[in-house]
Amino acid sequence: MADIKIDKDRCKGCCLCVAECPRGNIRMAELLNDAGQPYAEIVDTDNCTGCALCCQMCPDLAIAIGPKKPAPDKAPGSV
Amino acid sequence: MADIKIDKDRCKGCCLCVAECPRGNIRMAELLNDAGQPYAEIVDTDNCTGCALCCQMCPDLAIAIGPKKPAPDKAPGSV
Amino acid sequence: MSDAETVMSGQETKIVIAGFGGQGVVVAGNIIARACVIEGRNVTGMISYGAEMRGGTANATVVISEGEIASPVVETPDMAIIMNQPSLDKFEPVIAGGGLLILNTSLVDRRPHRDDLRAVQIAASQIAHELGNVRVANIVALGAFIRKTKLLRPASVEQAIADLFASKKAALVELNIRALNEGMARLVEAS
Amino acid sequence: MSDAETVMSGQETKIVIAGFGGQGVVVAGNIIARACVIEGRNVTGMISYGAEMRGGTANATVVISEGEIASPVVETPDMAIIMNQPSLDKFEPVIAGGGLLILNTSLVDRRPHRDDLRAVQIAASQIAHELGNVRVANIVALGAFIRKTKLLRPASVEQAIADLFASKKAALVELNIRALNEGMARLVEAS
Amino acid sequence: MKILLKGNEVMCEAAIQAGCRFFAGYPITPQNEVPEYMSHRMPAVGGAFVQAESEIAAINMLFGASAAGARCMTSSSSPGISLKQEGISYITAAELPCVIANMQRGGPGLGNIRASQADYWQAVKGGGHGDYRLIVLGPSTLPELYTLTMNAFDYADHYRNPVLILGDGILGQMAEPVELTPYAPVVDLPEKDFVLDGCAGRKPRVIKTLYLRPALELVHRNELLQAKYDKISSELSLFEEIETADAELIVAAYGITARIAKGAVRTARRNGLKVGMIRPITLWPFPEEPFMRAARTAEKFLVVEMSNGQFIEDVKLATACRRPVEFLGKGGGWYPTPEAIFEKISTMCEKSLAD
Amino acid sequence: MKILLKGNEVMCEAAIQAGCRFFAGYPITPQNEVPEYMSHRMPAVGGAFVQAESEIAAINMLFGASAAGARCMTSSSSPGISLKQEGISYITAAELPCVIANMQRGGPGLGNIRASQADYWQAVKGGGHGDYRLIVLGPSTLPELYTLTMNAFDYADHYRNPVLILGDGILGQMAEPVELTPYAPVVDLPEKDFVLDGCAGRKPRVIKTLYLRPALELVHRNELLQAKYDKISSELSLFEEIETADAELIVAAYGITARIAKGAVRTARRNGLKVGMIRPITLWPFPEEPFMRAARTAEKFLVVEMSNGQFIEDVKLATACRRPVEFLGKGGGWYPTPEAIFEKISTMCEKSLAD
Amino acid sequence: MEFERPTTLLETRTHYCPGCGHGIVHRLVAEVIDELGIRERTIGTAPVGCAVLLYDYFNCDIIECAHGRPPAVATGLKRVLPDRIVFTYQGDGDLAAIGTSETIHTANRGENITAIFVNNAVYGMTGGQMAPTTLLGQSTTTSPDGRGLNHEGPPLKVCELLASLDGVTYLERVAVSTAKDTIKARKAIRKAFVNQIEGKGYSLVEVLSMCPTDWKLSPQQGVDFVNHQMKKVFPLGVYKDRS
Amino acid sequence: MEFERPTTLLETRTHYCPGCGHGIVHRLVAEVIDELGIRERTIGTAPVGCAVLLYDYFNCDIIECAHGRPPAVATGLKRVLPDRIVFTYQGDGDLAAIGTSETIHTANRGENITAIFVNNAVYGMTGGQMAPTTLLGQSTTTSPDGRGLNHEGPPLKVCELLASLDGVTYLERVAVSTAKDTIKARKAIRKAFVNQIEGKGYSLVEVLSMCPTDWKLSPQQGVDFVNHQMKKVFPLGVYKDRS
Ligand SMILES: Cc1ncc(C[n+]2csc(CCOP(=O)(O)OP(=O)(O)O)c2C)c(N)n1
Ligand SMILES: Cc1ncc(C[n+]2csc(CCOP(=O)(O)OP(=O)(O)O)c2C)c(N)n1
Ligand code: SF4
Ligand code: SF4
Ligand code: SF4
Ligand code: SF4
Ligand code: SF4
Ligand code: SF4
Ligand SMILES: [Mg+2]
Ligand SMILES: [Mg+2]
Repeated sequence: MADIKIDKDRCKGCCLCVAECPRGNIRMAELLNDAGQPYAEIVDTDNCTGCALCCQMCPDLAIAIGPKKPAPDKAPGSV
Repeated sequence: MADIKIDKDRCKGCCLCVAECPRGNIRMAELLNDAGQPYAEIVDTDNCTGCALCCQMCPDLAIAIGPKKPAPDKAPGSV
Repeated sequence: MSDAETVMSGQETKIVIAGFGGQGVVVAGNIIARACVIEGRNVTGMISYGAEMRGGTANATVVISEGEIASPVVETPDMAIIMNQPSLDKFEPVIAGGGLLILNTSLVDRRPHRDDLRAVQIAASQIAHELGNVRVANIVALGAFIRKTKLLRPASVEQAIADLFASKKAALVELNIRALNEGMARLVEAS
Repeated sequence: MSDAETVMSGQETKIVIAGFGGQGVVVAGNIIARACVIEGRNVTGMISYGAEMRGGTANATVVISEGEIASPVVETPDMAIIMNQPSLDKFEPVIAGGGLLILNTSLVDRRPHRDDLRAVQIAASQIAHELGNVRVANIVALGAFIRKTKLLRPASVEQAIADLFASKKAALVELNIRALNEGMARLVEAS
Repeated sequence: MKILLKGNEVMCEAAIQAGCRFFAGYPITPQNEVPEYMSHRMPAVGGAFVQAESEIAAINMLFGASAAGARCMTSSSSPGISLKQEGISYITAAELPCVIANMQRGGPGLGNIRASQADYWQAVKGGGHGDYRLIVLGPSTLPELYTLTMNAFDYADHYRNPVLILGDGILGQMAEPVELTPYAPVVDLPEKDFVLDGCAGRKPRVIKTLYLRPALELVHRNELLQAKYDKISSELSLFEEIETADAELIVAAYGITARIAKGAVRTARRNGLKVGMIRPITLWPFPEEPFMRAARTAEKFLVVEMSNGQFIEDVKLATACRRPVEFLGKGGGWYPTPEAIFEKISTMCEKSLAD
Repeated sequence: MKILLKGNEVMCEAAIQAGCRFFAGYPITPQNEVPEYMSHRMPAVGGAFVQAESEIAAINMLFGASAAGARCMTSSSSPGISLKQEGISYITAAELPCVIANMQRGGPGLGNIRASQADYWQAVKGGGHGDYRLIVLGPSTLPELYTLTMNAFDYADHYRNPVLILGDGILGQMAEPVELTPYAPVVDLPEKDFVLDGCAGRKPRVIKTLYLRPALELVHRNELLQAKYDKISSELSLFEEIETADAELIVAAYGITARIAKGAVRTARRNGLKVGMIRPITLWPFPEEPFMRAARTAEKFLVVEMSNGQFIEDVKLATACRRPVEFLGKGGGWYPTPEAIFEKISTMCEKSLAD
Repeated sequence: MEFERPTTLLETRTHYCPGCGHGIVHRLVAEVIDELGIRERTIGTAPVGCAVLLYDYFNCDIIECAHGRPPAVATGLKRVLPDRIVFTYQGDGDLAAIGTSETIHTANRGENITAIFVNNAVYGMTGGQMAPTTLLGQSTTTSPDGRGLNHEGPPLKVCELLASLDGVTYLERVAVSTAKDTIKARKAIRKAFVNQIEGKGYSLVEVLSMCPTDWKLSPQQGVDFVNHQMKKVFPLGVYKDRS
Repeated sequence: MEFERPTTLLETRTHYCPGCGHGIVHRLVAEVIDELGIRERTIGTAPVGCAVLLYDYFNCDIIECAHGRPPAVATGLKRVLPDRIVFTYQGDGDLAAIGTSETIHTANRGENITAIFVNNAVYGMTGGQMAPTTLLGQSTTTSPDGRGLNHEGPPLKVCELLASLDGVTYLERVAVSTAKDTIKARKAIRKAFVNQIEGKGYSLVEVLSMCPTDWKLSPQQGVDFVNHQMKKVFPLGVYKDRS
């Protein structure tokens, strides 16, 4: 699970992220955004690996992934 | 022997023909031509093979070789 | 002021059609101008490609006149076909007093602020969607426009549509004519 | 008319130096002009690169004046240093009446046709050849010129030569000054 | 039958009707419809269309195409026309006929893509080097654009001189019904005895602009060119006059601006103001005669142009500065409305009354 | 100490003295000494010399060099200057200071390599597109060329505007003794707050000439430019007047032609003819004041220029066409002699007496 | 993995069409500038083309150049300020048509600059005319029947062309039509900037990019066009590396 | 062997300097035109450069073009008159500096013309400035200390550059600095014309040629310079042949 967000007003609805997500985790919303364009949305945040392939493809930098929360089960300094 | 002629008024005295003649058969005349330039002259027409290398090199088309006179010792049709 | 009066009030009638790029505003303007030619009237048309490049709104303007047309450039339209909200925001302030708005209520979510304008509503995108192709919303709005203004004969407009799509499929002509008729039928006078 | 008169007759003295490309006419013009600067006189110099490109004749012109110089372009020279036959053919017709010719008899094989011109002869190329470098023929002729005209002080000319060749070998300066002196010594008044 | 076309298309169609069979151009807004239209129409009529790699290549392709005897054309807008200036000077020096269109946009620099008339000086005085003249036409409506474009090819051939169509973004982009009348030459067309098509059966020909020998050969060449320009000046002077006879105020404008100004002049007359208008159609040669005439009778002039003041100088010169000339204009994509012009006219007329 | 240099070299040395540290150019006669001189002097003073692949590249290199804050220069002659017209329009639109020299040669086309003044219109009216102005200087002697070249950099920086030195083949090729006085600025030099050198410690800067939004932004931009041009016009007007006070005939000429004409005017005075002369040094802004003044007192004007008549239009406008203006001039490499000008003056004075 | 907007890119929404490749290329360039910490000493040149508004998006000094002339402008900038980082950003019309000469000579002089060349096989800004890089058979508004070998010639291959120049340091062709390509493209762009920082001379990265609007395709079809058509004609890879 | 003046060459004495290569190249082109019998349907374009007076020497139709633009002019001519033979004759400044763009695009469009490119590593006509093809270390009036890799870049190799263009038919580099070279050069020029006659597209022959004057060398030293210096940097040979 990753801290992924799509900025709907930045999205221009090109769908390139949709095709790129290996987990089929992005779809187009039913509505239009304020600019009158369709926009993408994450289907399920929990299903997102944070691979950022969608971000790599988005021409409008509409997708951001926040910093990984330190995995609680790993003690600092381990490995 | 070839029917070679250097047009002294066309010659600009560059000497390129002199260097090119395999028989050393061209030299620069002592005088200047009407344009005030030194010019090349054939040392010995009889010594010229008509190879035309000098002509190939002359930037001013100052050297002409006339048509070969049919060699009198060869009967027409032979080889 | 009656509709007919509007037409006659100035020598020239100035129309703008505005919307997103892709909403066919240029095609709508083209059809109006062609219908004028068919009716033998003086007309000029123009695409205002001014400030916008990619993205943003597009608009086409048409000037119709019984006399010589001075400027093909429209600064204060008498009538506007407004296909989306940003276009309403942009054009409402410049419409001539007493001017007419045809509003595509599918994408325009407010009524005009000015009270010296008249407005007609048509759910153009919605109706187009019902007709099977959202891209004919422009023609639906156009239907409402000619029904309201009586500026052009429906037959001329149909002819213009037929001419314009002549090189394309016949089905397209038919679809557009259906859209035109729907528009004429389903306009709603704004209160 | 005496030589001094010639100089004073007009406000400006116009000189041309003409010959084949490679005969150093530009250098000669340059030396005259530099000598003028040394003497604090007004001077302009110019290379007429006009019609000729490659090949053909070259010429340099110098205008000397005690007052302001109007045109640096010389159309009717008062004096000419003629380094070869074609230059005589070219310039003889345009020299001002009473003008002076310095003729390099090594390469000029006729006397002037006009009888209103004065001429001085110097076998410049020949003398230069004797001096060991045919390229200083220009300086030899220049020597004859300054001797005849008294337009410039020999010391200024020597200084100009020294300045011009400053960056080159000292031997070159020396050779040129020898050429200058030879020219001054060996001019022949034409009959 | 009238058909509805954009100005850029009207111009293309006129060119093709007039027998233009070579077009080279490079895209630039607001004239992109020109190469686009030519790219399909030109091959269809057996001509050649070349999308050049630059405006410079395009004008030099015309140099060749015209030398080869073809009626030929290029088109661009302001920055692109600036790039053609060297080529234009050459082509004029070589006396090669061709037609060049400038659909002016806002400048200077990249500017914008609105309409403008700020390349007037470049067109009529010469943006290139040396003393040369283009015949410059300033169409005001699309029907006129259609006719003048056809005529342009005739003038070019008749005088062996490039003709520049000085349009603007509005003229190129607007649509208007136009009757596509068939082409008929308006001047006689001399045989093209300069054409380079191989010297079979004749002496080789040379087209050149270098004149080195004798030294004054180029001066002589210039004299010949000037004599031609004098001839053109004396023969070619197109203009429209509207109610100038009794006018106290004369509006001077050309191109699309004149069209707009005409509306204002009509309104002024309807309002009882004694206003007339002179609209030069040939911008070079500048039609001096109607201006000189008007300078005798009218009190003042108003120049309207879409620039910060270029055309106005020719109006002043043509009227020998005899009458005051006021100005309404701005550069950078500004255009006047009939209302604004009418307002200016009214103010000027009121002032006159007050005087 | 005076030293003897060719005009082209004088100009270069002045540029270097004035702190020019970037030069880009492409060879063309009669200004080849300029890139040649710069190719060794520029590196010697720590500047950059680039032999550009074309005149277009050269002017655009200046666009960059000026943006980077350097005093910079390019030079060419007529055909090459035509090629720079787009760049000149851009650089003026962007208000980037730089100095451009045109050592004019005979045109149009390839023409010849004699001297000419037939690029006057191109220089002062604008050979590029849009409403813009270059400050144009017309030096007449080499000492003046030296001074004006140094000043040119100052005007350019002061007004953030390109300055064009309008010379000609004679001026470039002739040699004359010149005193290489040290550089001292003649106007104050504002800090260059437009320079692009990376945005460390400040906001990023943009240099651009495109103005799209709002629609009239470019019109506004033009207004600002025009205001600047008005300011320059009101502040900068250089000219030389010779015995105009009581003159019946005024000779108007600039550059090398004025130098030659001066000789004729002196001779005329010696011959008792009441002749004066006005020599504009700034060709834009055109010094109107002395002309207006002279138009009140003198009877007629004589314009001498090495072209078929370009500068003459500005003289007519500056005198409001009040007095007859006669013309002595030709294009294509013709130049006048003092004698020819004197003859023309005499004829005109005789005619006056006859009148 | 974290994915944030680079600071070199302003917040402004771009004017590009949906699915346009310019947005991706902008991000990559901005990320590299961020990563190398050179924003405050970088000067970019904006082309005339759809990317003309570069300065509305990039948070560094930018100069907008005449069409085709960015290499000359960059030369002027860099010669005056050799320790600043100068990059050009150009379309195929800008770089390979009107600016051919400037590109070749700037490259061959080995000017120490970085060129980002966005090849979308069409003139985007002016509405879809044929570009030098338009594919054979591709129809555009000025090649309505598809570009033909006979009259228009084959597409111009810029990397291949420049590869023969001895003055050039680094040439690579990349794409932004898949996420993987995009990641590779970033590496190439990084290298092109690092070369400049290290004074190694002229580097150019050609980026195959989408112009769905002028191709008259949907964004997805645009991506397919790059992947299936363009890459065949313009093979990806390093064309020169003397760094 | 017979050696006569070709009829395509007029009797006029040329204005070229002693030992200048242009005279030889003129002869070769004229001989080929004679041999192919195409004089009466040939149109030549004169460049701006020392060969500007081509029309004073060639006995066929000639058009003098603006500096660098002969390829564009030739394109115009050939498109209008496809059955005529059109050739350009250009120097290195003309073809490889100011005319770079025209050369590349005309070549890549595959215009069916013949280009004769006289590379003498210097601007002859204007008095010896650096050309794109000037050798490293060669001093000229604008590279007084010799062309340097750092500021001027290496010499531009035109055949190598054009070889990458798919539109080009035939490229060969020859010389006229020995009689043998001259004979080979003639063959190459012949082929370049035959290609055009057969409608095969763009052919260019680069001829290494002497400019003793601007090299400040004697004619003999000029020949040596080509043979020992230029040929090393510009290897002779066929660079492309799709004919
Ligand atoms: C001198 C000049 N010629 C033409 C134009 C018009 N123009 C603007 S952008 C452009 C081409 C854009 O194509 P490209 O460089 O490929 O960039 P893209 O928009 O595709 O990214 C052209 C021809 C111009 N502005 N200036
Ligand atoms: C636009 C323009 N720029 C520059 C020139 C000046 N010019 C004339 S010939 C020439 C270069 C000649 O060199 P090249 O092409 O190599 O021919 P060459 O004389 O060496 O045979 C130049 C720069 C010009 N005439 N026009
Ligand atoms: S980060 Fe990866 S998994 Fe998550 S939405 Fe994007 S592409 Fe899909
Ligand atoms: S790629 Fe970006 S712009 Fe396109 S749909 Fe996805 S989020 Fe929206
Ligand atoms: S033809 Fe041959 S042998 Fe005769 S002179 Fe010439 S080079 Fe020498
Ligand atoms: S090569 Fe020709 S020009 Fe040169 S010296 Fe020999 S004959 Fe004379
Ligand atoms: S036209 Fe093409 S290149 Fe331009 S913004 Fe749209 S998709 Fe991008
Ligand atoms: S300068 Fe050079 S190229 Fe020109 S004619 Fe002389 S030798 Fe030949
Ligand atoms: Mg593109
Ligand atoms: Mg050369």
